[in-house]
Amino acid sequence: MKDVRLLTEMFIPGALVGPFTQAHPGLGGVCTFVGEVRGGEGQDTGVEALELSHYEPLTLRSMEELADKAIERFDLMGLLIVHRVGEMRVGEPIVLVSAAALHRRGAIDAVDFCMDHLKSAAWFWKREKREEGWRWIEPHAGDYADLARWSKKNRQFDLDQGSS
Amino acid sequence: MKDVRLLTEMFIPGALVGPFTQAHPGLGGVCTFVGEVRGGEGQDTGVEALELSHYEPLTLRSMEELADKAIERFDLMGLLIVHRVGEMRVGEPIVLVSAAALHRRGAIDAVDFCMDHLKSAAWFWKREKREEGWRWIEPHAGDYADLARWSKKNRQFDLDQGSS
Amino acid sequence: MAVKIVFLGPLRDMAGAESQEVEAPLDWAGLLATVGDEVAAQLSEERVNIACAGRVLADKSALQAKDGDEVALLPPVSGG
Amino acid sequence: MAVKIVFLGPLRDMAGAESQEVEAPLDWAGLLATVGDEVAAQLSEERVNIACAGRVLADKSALQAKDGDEVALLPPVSGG
Repeated sequence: MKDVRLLTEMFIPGALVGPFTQAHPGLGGVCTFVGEVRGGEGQDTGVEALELSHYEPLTLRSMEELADKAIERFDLMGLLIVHRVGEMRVGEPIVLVSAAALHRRGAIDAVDFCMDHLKSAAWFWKREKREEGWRWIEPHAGDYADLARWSKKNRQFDLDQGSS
Repeated sequence: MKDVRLLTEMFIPGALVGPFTQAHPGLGGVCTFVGEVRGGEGQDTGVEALELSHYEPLTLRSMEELADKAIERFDLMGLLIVHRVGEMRVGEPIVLVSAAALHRRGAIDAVDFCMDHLKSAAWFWKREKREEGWRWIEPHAGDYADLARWSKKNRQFDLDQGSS
Repeated sequence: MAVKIVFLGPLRDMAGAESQEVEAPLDWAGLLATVGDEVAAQLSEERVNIACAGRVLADKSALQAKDGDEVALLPPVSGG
Repeated sequence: MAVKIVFLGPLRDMAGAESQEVEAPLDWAGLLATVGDEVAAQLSEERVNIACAGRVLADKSALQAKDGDEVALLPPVSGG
């Protein structure tokens, strides 16, 4: 089961992962990653809020294509990808990837693969609000290196270039 | 926060992961793997039940040591390891590993590391009940290969050998 | 109708607008001449992509937007 | 008190018992002589470990169990 969602409102990871797991009887394992807005209590990052913008004609379609690739490559029983857009506060979930498979390696690797692609090869732009105002965030060099692990050709981007 | 548990009764992963996540404000990401007893509906594996036995004087201590290693190696904010023992039915969770970190790579790698070690280097013995009776399961060659990824020396086992 | 140029991410701040409507047709030279020097300089960088009518162009300089097309200027992404 | 030998996993079926009490002290040769041929053959394999008093032995043949010690025979594991 492929389930890909772009959400404009806050979501509760457990409320999505529970039903996703239940929907795949017979599975061997489920791996889930939840990314949250870093900062706040105990973390002096100074981030007050985060805004994710996207380009609607491309975003959901590219996430669907990413999900299809991951399902095939890692032999998954199911894959859930949820991504927030809009303004978020510290501690709110931004992204959730959950993969169900017969074997743990496929589930774990699929989550790793999807996260690397969502980080630096999906159509999202992130900016942070600090005391001094909003600031755009670019992917780190480490994110590109993470992405390159999945590509034989080591291309910086692995986006679907469409038919053009 | 390190939280390592051996449970003799069925557990609900979401009921553990929710509070674990809440306990680490400021985190960047949480990665969770849940392994379940494979088989049943839609899977013609013929497995009716699974029994995990362990050796109490070693098991919990080796899990604690594994958790300590993972927390240090992957710079974690928190790690939750839960393992069932006793008899389980198809679809019940056997193992849960949840890692909280500032960055996704640490969280995902820590889960991968802990699962590989729990699979083939922790003091558990697994047997399956099929129509023809109980049968002991040994780790697959693939499990040893997975484990070897984490060791420079490529030793088959990475157990703490104690002071002897 | 015309061609709508959409500025994404940091290019939006640079352009001072979310979008801009121009006369069709619009090609690469026309785009560079339209968007202002600062955005044009960004567009020349390899890591900035262009989509036309919902498709990312493999070769930006081959842009040929016609009446009703949306041209999106896509700077380096940062999701997750 | 004596030495308690505990059979884990498949060795339990092989031994036909969960545990066995023997006179202290117990060394490697004594252990092999006590547990029966089938289990003894398993113990000689490298991937079968022995713990004494809660410690896994780096060298099984160095076993020196004294009064009150528990000796656990640990076949290859399969968790998760």
